[in-house]
Amino acid sequence: MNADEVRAQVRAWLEANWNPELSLVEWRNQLADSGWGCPTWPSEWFGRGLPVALGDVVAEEFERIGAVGTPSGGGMTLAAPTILEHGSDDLKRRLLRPIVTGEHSWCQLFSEPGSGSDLAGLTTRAEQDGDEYVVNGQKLWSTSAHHARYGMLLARTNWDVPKHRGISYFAIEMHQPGVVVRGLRQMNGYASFNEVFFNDARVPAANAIGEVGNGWTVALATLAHERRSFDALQARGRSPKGEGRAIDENRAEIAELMEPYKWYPQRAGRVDLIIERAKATGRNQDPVVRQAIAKLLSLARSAEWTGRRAKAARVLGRPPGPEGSLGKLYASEVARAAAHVHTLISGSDALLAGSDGPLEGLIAEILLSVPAVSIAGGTDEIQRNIVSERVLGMPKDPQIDAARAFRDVPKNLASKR
Amino acid sequence: MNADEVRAQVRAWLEANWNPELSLVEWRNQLADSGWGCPTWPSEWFGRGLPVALGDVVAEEFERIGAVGTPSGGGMTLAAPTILEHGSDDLKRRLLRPIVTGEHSWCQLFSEPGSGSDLAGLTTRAEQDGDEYVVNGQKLWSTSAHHARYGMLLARTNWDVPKHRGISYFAIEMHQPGVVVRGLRQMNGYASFNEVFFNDARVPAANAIGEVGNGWTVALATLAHERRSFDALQARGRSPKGEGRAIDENRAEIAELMEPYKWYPQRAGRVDLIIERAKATGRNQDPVVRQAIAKLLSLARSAEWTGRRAKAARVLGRPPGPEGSLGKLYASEVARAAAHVHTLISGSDALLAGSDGPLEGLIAEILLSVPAVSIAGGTDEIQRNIVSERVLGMPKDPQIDAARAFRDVPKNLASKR
Amino acid sequence: MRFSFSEEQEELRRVVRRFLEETSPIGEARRLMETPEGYEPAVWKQLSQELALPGVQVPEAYGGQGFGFVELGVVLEEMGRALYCGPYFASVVMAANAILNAGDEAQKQALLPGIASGETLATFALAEPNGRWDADGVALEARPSNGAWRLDGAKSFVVDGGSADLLVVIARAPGSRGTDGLSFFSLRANASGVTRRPLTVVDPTRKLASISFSGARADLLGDAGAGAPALAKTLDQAAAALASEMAGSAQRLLELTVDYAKARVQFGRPIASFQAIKHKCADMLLALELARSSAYYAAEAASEASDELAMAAPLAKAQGSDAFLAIAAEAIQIHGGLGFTWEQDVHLYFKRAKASEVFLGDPEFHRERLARVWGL
Amino acid sequence: MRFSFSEEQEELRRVVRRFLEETSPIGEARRLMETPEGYEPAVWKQLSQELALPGVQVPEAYGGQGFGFVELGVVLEEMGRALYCGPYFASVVMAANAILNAGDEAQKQALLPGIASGETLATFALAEPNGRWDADGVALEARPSNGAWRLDGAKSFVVDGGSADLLVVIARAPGSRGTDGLSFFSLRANASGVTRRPLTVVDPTRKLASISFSGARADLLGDAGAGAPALAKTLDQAAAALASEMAGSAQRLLELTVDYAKARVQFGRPIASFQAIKHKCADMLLALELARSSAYYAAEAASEASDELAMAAPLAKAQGSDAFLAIAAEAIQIHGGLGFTWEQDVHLYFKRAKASEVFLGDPEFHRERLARVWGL
Repeated sequence: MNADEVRAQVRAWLEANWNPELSLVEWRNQLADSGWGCPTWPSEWFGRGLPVALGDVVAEEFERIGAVGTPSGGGMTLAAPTILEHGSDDLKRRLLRPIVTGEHSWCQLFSEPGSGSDLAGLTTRAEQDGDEYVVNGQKLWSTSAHHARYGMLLARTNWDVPKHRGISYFAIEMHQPGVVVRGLRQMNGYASFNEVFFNDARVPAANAIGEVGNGWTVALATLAHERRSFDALQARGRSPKGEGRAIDENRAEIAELMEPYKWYPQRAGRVDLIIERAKATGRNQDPVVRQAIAKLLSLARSAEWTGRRAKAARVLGRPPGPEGSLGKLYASEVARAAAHVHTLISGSDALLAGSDGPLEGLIAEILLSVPAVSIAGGTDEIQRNIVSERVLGMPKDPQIDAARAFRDVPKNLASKR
Repeated sequence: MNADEVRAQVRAWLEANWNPELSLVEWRNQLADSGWGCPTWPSEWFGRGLPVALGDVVAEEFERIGAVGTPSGGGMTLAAPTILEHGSDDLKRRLLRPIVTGEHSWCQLFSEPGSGSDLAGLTTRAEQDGDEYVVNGQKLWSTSAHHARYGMLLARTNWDVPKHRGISYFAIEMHQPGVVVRGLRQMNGYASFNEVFFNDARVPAANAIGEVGNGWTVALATLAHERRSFDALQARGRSPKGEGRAIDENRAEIAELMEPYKWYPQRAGRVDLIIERAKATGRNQDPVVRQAIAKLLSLARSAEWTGRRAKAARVLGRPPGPEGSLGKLYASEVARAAAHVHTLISGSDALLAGSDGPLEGLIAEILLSVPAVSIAGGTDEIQRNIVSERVLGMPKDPQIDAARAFRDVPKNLASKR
Repeated sequence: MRFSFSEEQEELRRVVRRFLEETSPIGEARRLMETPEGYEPAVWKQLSQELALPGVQVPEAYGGQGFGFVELGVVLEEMGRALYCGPYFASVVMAANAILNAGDEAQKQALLPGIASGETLATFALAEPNGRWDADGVALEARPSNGAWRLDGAKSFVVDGGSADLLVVIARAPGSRGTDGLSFFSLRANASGVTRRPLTVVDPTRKLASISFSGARADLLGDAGAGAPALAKTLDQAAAALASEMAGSAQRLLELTVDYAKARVQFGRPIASFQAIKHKCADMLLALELARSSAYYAAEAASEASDELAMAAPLAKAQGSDAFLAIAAEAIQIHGGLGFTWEQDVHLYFKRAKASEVFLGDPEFHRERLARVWGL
Repeated sequence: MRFSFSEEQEELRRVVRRFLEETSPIGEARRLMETPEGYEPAVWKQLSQELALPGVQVPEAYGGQGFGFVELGVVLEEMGRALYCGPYFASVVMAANAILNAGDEAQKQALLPGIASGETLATFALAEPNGRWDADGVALEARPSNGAWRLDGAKSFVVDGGSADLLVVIARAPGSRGTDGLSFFSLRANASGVTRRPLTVVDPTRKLASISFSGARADLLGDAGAGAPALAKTLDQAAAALASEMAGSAQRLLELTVDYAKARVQFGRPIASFQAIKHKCADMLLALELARSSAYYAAEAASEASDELAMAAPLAKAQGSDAFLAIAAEAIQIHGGLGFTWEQDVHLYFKRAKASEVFLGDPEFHRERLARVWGL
């Protein structure tokens, strides 16, 4: 089937079925039944088995007509693809439809206070008890745990094998007495993340995604999807214009989803504001400031161009050059430099926040948010390891824990059991 | 005996004996016999067993009267103290007097092409043959090998023990067919160092300083003296004013000794020239240049003050704070920053060298010499390891070679045997 | 310059550190930063009456201890270390020195004992909404009116301006410019014509206020129009004092970070054993020791009232705030995700570092002052 | 902008790389840098006749290949990689473009074919002993004298000025200032009234000369007094080309360094396994890729003769030379003591980096130009 045929079909279907007055769930059930909601999924599971390229064609038609699509967020971008790849048919039957309809939102339960850079060193434990597992431990940095119905849980089920081999991956019900979710406040005042505490929480053995003990492989699949999904999230964080119940409900859904990301642009340093700020304050007259701005913008532009080179190579189907792996490190460099220049421009006003601060406190929010860029999603140090090993082919540090039974590997006091 | 008594005695002796018309060797033999040349050495070995403080008193009197003292250079500062601490009486008898008289100059034969930061990884071998050892291998960075009569040689005598335990320390005759010395040119055009090649060179077993196999301990003693001796070298690199054979010969001796150090001030970045250069070129009018200069001089001043704090603590007999270990890293930072500012000031003239270049090529010499600061005498990376481990008490990297027989430790291809 | 502390000074350090560890643990800073006044009167009273810290550097003739800026620096270094929240910097560092530099004998007699005893909370209002910290930035106008003076205009970025009883301000004669026509004045904070407004700040452990004056009645300090030298001197003394405070905070941050790195295990080893972390910490130490050295040098220069102060103070301020901020940023980085959370203490120091970067003038401003001192 | 090279461009790169690896290994640079002319005529001839590289970007109408600046950038990137020593930059990048920008049709017809064929070695003399690279720096005076012009004054920092046959120079009308009164001229290097002196340089792989003119007879290129735009354009094109050359050198340096670190064993492991070395190399790669991206962008902008060039060229020059120098310094550092020796090749690149930092104007100069482009 080619692009035009697909376009014609979906257009016809949408013209026949799209009805903004339906409830969001009613409409999405139609998407699930028709397979037009997630056309790249297999046809036996709410999809139509289309290649990604044709999936984009379908998305274009939804956009053109202004029809609501499937939900954004971790359910669709992380959980569903992971379940489709590694989950049992039973799990697919039980879990996929409510993801497509948006009735169930999901959260990721990977990181822990004691295992950040070393994710595979996690110590949350799941012990078998009949046909259930009993979960104890603590997770961290879970963005949407506070409104999630299910969690993608990594827990250790075997302590007598090396760390990567004793981990299992479960789909766990969040609404149960053994699970407590607490918002975690950041230094910039926002609370975009949650801590999740497991106290004898229970999950059916049947909810293991992939084999018990093989959770690390499944987790890598989720992480691969996560790397791809952030742009997507931004892109899909828009609801169609227009009126109607489905659209209103979709707006509310998206608003709730995007809430934690409000400060992300500030975290990146808001280079876009630099020139206007310099002119507005008159600091553009100072040669020292001019140099700093020229340096910052040169960095930001070149970093952007480096990204464009990577994209262009992908489009041409060429082997990805080094450019790809560097984006995250450039983002840190740009954000840090931008915070410095914003301070240079603001002078004493950099002391002020809230309504007293420059741009109604936006500058202050930048200054207190940039430290997150070089940490979140993999610290700069880990990124440099990755770049030097994968791009430059330099050898790893001696690994002292990879081969030992996890039980015998030194751990953080906090996470000792 | 107190300072005044010492002062009176040495003064009387000098007034009675100092005679500029003697040959340098004649005079220094008197120093050796009297013990006034190295008053802090034991009285049975050309000294008078005085404490260091009183030794300074003696030096003051030599300076006051303008009498020539013992030679500068590695013989007195490194070889002699090492021999006194670890050498046999036979070695002391044979080797010390010609060091005191200056008839024998010495060089250090520690570093190798294959073992720089990892000095203990040296692969020059010494194999016993009757009452001699046969030496094969190559040494590097030996400053005065081209005019030295003896070398302080570190060689491996046992390959079946861990690296630190198989090393021996020899006093080797440089004037023999098996030893070839070749000057080594640097990127700044100077040739201050030598390569030394050993091709079945021979050294008597009796010339081992300390026990065979215990050379690393002896080497550490030499290195400790080296750390102390550089200021001393600078200080003693002056001959007394006045006329006379001994003084003239001393001047020639010092000139030869100091020759390789000509470019060291440029290596350090010549911060002293910055302000006058900025004014002479008019670049001091540029706010960007003013900022760069203020930053550089602030760094240089504070680094100097940090050194003064360390000295002050020593003088007060207080435990040395962290300040002491940092000087070398500051020197690198200052030199790098100075090279940048010199370039900023010189503009296009930074393209020019020799008589066409600014300050008759001095600026070019700075630009091409500063890269040495962060390498020579221990790279910045090694220094940071030392600071973090010794000052901040952070743990070492996993040591993979320390416990294995050196034979089985991976080595540089060049140095494989 | 001595480049070392006397035994008495080390003892003072021990006493102040112990006192602050007992009375002002970091939890106190967390509590007080949420309050409008931002300090604990009971602790202030104890610190004043038992340790007599507000008078440490005020001459005995004016009810102080008569120590020098080195002792003041020691106190501030410890306050920076503890992130102590209180009106010390405003009242003792800024106001007391402004009065000592600008006031005549009678005025010092009248105003300083209260500050030295800690009963009077004073502050010095220098900067204005234009955010400058030099003579050119002063726009507040002072007009003589039968025997006293009337102030019209606005000050801003006034440290603890909200809780102060006594205000020292610098203003200029109408129509004057630059360093001409500058005079110091003092008035009660609650005088009529004075309106104070607390400012929302990046660093809630140091309160700032804006103060507007509409015909407020004030007393002239010293001679009219002769205020410029006292302004420069007071700014240098405050900058030197801030340098000591920043060095204390930075030192504490490095300790917290190294301890964390030693305790934190990843990949089966303490992260303190990874070269990347080790070298970062070594660089933090390098920056810290430079900051300490320049702060100590500036304190000695201030104590000896030597000309060196005009060089040492801007040097110490610019380098000290750069070092403090760099150290704070690395401290967060090494603490990882936890370092970005509200629960961890690191961000409290980071905010202080960010604020100290521009408080009393940013590094560029002070480096330009340095360039002038060095005859560039 | 395409942000990628076409297959033909990649093929050109392969051809040039192979040619330079065969004809100009680094040993050649070592040999030629000791010679006064600094290049190997045989290789130049081959490069001209077999590969036709001098004409790569000269329009076919003037005897060239008619490719664009992207192809020129590819050639220069490879020449930078090999540290090729030859008059390419002088003749093809600087002189040919100066003539294309300033000359009229007849002059292009007359002068370009020789350059494109490699038979004429030309150069463009812009800077003077004052070391500036902008209109204000031009002091050389040109006076009309029956039909031709006479030049009086001096140029300096002229690339391959010693070996060039044809000189393109920019001069000004007596009494004119700034961008007024600037004109381009051409004359034979051996014309009477022209004195050339080779300069002793930091980077002996790129020869520079000073040239003095005393009443030397020259031909006007294009219109008298209208030279300013062509000057700016020629400088931008040269800066863009230099950016490509620097990127090629920096790339090679990173390769040399990573290979060395993998082979060099200390403490029983390759130093490439130490995090300090790994992170340095990662940072070198980060800097390199920025330099490549901006160089490529500038080359595309030059090819499309788009207004973007006025932004892209100074950006690429300033960032590229900063990156090149930083990478060269780290390359020496990672090579350790050996990196400081004459035998190691790293210092040859370091010297090229140091020279490229200020050649065509230092980073501060180009960033200030950028600030103006961005309307600051």
